[in-house]
Amino acid sequence: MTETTYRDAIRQALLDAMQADPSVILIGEEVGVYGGAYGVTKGLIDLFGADRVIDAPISEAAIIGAAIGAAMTGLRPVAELMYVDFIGMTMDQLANQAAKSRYMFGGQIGVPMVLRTQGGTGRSAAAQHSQSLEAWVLHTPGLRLVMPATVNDAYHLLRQSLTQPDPVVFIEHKGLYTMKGTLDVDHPDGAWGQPVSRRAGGDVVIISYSRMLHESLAAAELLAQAGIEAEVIDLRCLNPMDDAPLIDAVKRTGRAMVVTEAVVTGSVASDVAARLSETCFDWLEEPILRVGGENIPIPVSPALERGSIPSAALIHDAARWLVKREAPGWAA
Amino acid sequence: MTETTYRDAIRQALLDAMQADPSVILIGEEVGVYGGAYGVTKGLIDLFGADRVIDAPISEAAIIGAAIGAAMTGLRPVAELMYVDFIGMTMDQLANQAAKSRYMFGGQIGVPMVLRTQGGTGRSAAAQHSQSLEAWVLHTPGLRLVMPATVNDAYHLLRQSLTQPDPVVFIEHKGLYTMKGTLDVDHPDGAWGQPVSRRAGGDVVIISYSRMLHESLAAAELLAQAGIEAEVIDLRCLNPMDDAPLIDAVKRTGRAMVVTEAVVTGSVASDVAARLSETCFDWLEEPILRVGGENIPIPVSPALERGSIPSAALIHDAARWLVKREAPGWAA
Amino acid sequence: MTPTATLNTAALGRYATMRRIRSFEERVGELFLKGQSAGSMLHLSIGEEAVVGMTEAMKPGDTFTTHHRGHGVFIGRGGDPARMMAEIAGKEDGYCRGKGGSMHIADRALGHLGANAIVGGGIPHVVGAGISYRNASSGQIAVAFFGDGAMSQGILYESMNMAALWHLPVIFCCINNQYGMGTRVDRSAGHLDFPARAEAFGLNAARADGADVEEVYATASALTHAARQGNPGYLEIDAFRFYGHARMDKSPYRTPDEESQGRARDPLLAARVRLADAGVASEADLGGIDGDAAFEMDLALAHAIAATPPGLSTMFQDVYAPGTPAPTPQADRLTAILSEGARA
Amino acid sequence: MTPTATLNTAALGRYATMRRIRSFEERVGELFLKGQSAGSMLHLSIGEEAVVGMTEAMKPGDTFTTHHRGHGVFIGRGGDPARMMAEIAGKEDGYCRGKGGSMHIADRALGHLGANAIVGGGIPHVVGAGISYRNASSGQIAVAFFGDGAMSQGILYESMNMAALWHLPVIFCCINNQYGMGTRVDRSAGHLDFPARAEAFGLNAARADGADVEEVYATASALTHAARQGNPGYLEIDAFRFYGHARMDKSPYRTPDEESQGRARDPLLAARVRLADAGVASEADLGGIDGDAAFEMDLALAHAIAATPPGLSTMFQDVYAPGTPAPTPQADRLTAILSEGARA
Ligand SMILES: Cc1ncc(C[n+]2csc(CCOP(=O)(O)OP(=O)(O)O)c2C)c(N)n1
Ligand SMILES: Cc1ncc(C[n+]2csc(CCOP(=O)(O)OP(=O)(O)O)c2C)c(N)n1
Ligand SMILES: [Mg+2]
Ligand SMILES: [Mg+2]
Repeated sequence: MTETTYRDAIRQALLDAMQADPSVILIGEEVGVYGGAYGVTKGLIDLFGADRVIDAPISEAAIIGAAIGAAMTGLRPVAELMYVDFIGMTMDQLANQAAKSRYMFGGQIGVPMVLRTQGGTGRSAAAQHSQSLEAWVLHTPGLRLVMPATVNDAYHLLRQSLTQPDPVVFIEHKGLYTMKGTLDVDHPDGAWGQPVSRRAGGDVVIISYSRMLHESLAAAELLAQAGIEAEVIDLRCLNPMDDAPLIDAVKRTGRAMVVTEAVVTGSVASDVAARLSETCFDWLEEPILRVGGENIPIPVSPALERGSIPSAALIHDAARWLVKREAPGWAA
Repeated sequence: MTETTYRDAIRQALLDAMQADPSVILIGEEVGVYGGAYGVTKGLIDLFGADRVIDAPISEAAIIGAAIGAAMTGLRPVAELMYVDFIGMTMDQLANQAAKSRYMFGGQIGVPMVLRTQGGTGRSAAAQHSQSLEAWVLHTPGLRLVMPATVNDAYHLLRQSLTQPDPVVFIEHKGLYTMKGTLDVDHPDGAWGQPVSRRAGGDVVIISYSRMLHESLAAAELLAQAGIEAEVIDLRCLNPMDDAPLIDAVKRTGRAMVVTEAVVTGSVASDVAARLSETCFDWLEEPILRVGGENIPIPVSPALERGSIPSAALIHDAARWLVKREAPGWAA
Repeated sequence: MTPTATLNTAALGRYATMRRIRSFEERVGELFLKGQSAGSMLHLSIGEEAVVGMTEAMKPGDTFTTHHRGHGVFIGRGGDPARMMAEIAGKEDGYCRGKGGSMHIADRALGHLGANAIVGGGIPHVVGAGISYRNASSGQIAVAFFGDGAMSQGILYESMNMAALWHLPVIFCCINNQYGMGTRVDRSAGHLDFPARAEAFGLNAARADGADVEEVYATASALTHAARQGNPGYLEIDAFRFYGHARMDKSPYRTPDEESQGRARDPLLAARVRLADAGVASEADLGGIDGDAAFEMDLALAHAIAATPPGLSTMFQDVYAPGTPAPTPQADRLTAILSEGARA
Repeated sequence: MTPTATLNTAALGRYATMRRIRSFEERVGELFLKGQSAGSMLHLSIGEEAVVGMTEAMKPGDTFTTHHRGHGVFIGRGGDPARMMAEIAGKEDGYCRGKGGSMHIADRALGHLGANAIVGGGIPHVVGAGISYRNASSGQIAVAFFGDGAMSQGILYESMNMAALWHLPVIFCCINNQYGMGTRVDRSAGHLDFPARAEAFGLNAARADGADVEEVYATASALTHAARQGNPGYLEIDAFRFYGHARMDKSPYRTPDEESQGRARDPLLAARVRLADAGVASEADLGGIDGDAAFEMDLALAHAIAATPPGLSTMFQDVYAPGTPAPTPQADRLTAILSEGARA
């Protein structure tokens, strides 16, 4: 049990994995000498050398393609995409190659690689450096999608990703790197592939992931002050998604909302809300609500950026409305 | 009023638009001399010359990028992507550049281009030539998404797309090119941006688009034989989506399903089902059902390919179950 | 033009392999005409058989990726025509269980990391394989086979730069058949000296006559030798696409003259004549080789037609590795929503 | 080294523009230190001011795109420092209403088609602009400005090939400041002769000394002249990034020696000395120019700090053109679901 940060937990996971498994290599822009744009890989090149910590040219498509080829031939590459916003240049390699190779080739050739990247708002980095694009990955069979929200998950989910026989897209949140928390290398927060309940409560279920988990937990505290007990569930592993625990929770409370930082249209929240609306229909007291990012690109102005994504206050207001039918002040 | 095919209606729209507006140009692989991989642009290079019908090298990313630059400087390019499966190479230009330029630049610079492409199954073209990837576009603010299902829409929606100040992704279906139908150049099937009801019925609403509209209509006929009247709605313009008519219809019937050919997880169907479950909750008799493609890459075997997407029979069975609570034979 | 002196029984073997490739491709055409192929996206490599000069310069353990026109390359690396043809027919005992088809044949055992239907899609994979071999000092090389059309895909240059920068044991092999679908290479490239592009990225670059398999072999041997020392290379095989792009294409964009001149550059004919002239093989020997190839490929065709298609449930296999639950079939999902047992 | 004979008042003007660029960038640094910038992704072009040699070779009506380090280029093309600084501060009267920031400044009126935060992202746009100008025989050219890091982006080569193939009035201008973040160019390129790459794709290619704005101007003038005739070109400006990649970066990966040697290659200092030696301007003249620049940029900084931020509702504007309904704010969407009036 050690107190550490989300950033250092990820670094520790990489370090431990590289020590435990010589086939693990890192490849990406600035992962070596620079130590990573967000400092996640600092010092690893000194420990493992330039053959295992590979500073790549600014060639996102070929970086992912090279990781695929390395994975096909016995290595376990961790390819780093500096920002998830750059995934657009790699979607062919990711969705047509990494995701489909095992299937197209009849099971002969697997691609055991991890694509590490980070997304989300919080740095006034504007429209091309602040997105949340996990929905594109969710829609791609053959890919696994993992998004850690806690320090312990940052470590364990990455270690577990590095044991998978199939490609894992591991998306960190730039706003969580400095978050402190407890790392227990012997005890993961939950089983691989499963959501975890982060807070108990019988009045409403708030389902979220990544940084929005923390806004949801903050909202739950506000709700508690109003006498409303919210269960808060962290999805963690989004594709494939084990929705059984979600279904149980929603059937218990009859009220639920799904919170994402991404543009809400076509988001993970839409998909989860649709499934739960199908499977829990007879148990629902209220519609399953989606709370997400506005349907806009991210503006650079700090105030506008903040205003474009859900806050604890908004989540609280919506949940309270759902449970108590009390309209918030902003309701038109 | 002329009888023609979906393919020729699109060709006619391009021809008429190029005649009416000298700023319209075509750029893409094999659009000129070859006449298009599916023959859509046959003969246009002879009519308009190689400066307006531009055969491009196999450089998808730069083709879209060039179209963006042309659109920024006074032309109205129609960029053709031979298969929507290749969009992965262009998602940066499409989602980070075309979609966001107007916004990032404070409204100064628009990108009035149309990306024409085609998708879907039906030709045993395997996993990299048979996909339905519209969900990626739906999730991208700044892009318009149009998917015609009828001959008349193929013409009118393309003509209307070529009057838009913003980028339009226009996705045809390879399985519809030879479909015959009536083209009325004076009367569109409906208003730009709005869904159209293709069949009236009070028992259940089937919402679909592109080729699945026809499977849905066929299913509606089967249902009619069983005394079930289904309304069938064609989305046509998916982003931005005007969901008011959908909401009205669902409130009327209390039963609805959304049908897509795409992988159902993270699909357009998930998003539409989520919105309608939110807005129509108090009116719903049954859960809003998603019927879509299996969560797999598309296999080359014709039998497996067919089996991986919804059929009229499946849509019928699901709708009947929804309305009459009669479980079909395949129900486990 | 290779001096006949250097011709030997290995050259005879290369002729035999080229003949097997052509016979195979001819049977693929028949499979289609019989309506037995999975789809019509079948790209024949007839006219490009001199690629055998490259495949023979490779060693056991070397790996490769190919483009959509990769049947010949794989036969050159030892692919089993029967399993290939079965895959093209979409059958269960094809190389990919009938899921991949002509454009996605692969064979991990023989080092075939996969044919690709995305132009340029398989090219960066050899960079990663090169990293594996470099780090393991295994002496293996990885070869990317692609067409002239891929010269317009940016990922090729990203990959070339990485190979040169990291001194990887990699070869980029461009089979230039002068066309990408209906576009002749001079309508897709602003400057036709492709080896100059590769040199500018730091590779050893060479072009060889696709009508002369021995020249291809000699050039490829030098490049592969250097690649094993960490000096990556680019080889362009200057060939001609004898027939249409795919089965439906009649090449209306080419003149009869151009076609007859192109087909006159036939690597089989050239090799045959020269082997005979050099006295390496008699007409009878060569006829025997041709007959054996025809017989072998007739069997492959018959096998593919007789083979059984995959069962519907295989659709859900191989999305993820064994151990990961297969995707839930839609029928089961709907049942879990609507069956009486699932309702309150 | 430009012969002092050719120096003239135009050269003095170029010095003045370079000085204004440096003064502007220094104020951007202040804006950040004052906590008044929108974020910390601020990339200063100090050391790269000789790009003015390229911007001055362009004409009114010519258009361009830039990378994330594009302040200097835009000032070279007439950008208004006050509106630029306001944009960097995320204010409503900035060039992009406070939505774009430092990495997304654009000005349609001055031909700035947009700065881009995607390395290489703006490069293909000049190909399309080139098609517009070619088809209209307008005599305009379009110039893509980018850094050495973009030499690793495949889309650059796809764009070069198109420009050469279609004879477009386009220039690709690489500002080689020797680094992409912490990676010196010799660690990102397998072969450092970048002009050779451009030549292999059929472009006129040249490299100019980034410490000599007059050499850059002369080289750029020749290339732009050819480009207007439909012969596209590549110009590399050999410069040095004086400071860190962005405001947070202290460049620990560079030695003090390397930095001092690099900073010694100062285009302003060189121009200043030579203008004085050539008698084109006195110390007093030059001092006046420096003072005017400092004064102008102080005002720009003050303006940006005083300017008002955009109102929250502007967030929903400019997603689509006026006429298309703005996206529904989430608050309204939730209200439409939950308000009593919306319930049965
Ligand atoms: C990325 C991508 N773009 C376009 C296509 C469509 N397409 C298939 S083959 C082909 C021509 C390829 O030419 P070349 O690379 O020379 O290979 P060849 O067919 O001549 O063997 C094209 C454009 C594709 N499959 N993938
Ligand atoms: C596609 C993409 N990859 C990576 C980055 C992160 N990044 C921003 S600037 C930069 C270095 C760019 O170097 P160069 O092109 O030489 O421009 P310079 O910063 O030196 O002016 C990198 C890697 C990015 N913004 N876009
Ligand atoms: Mg070819
Ligand atoms: Mg640089």
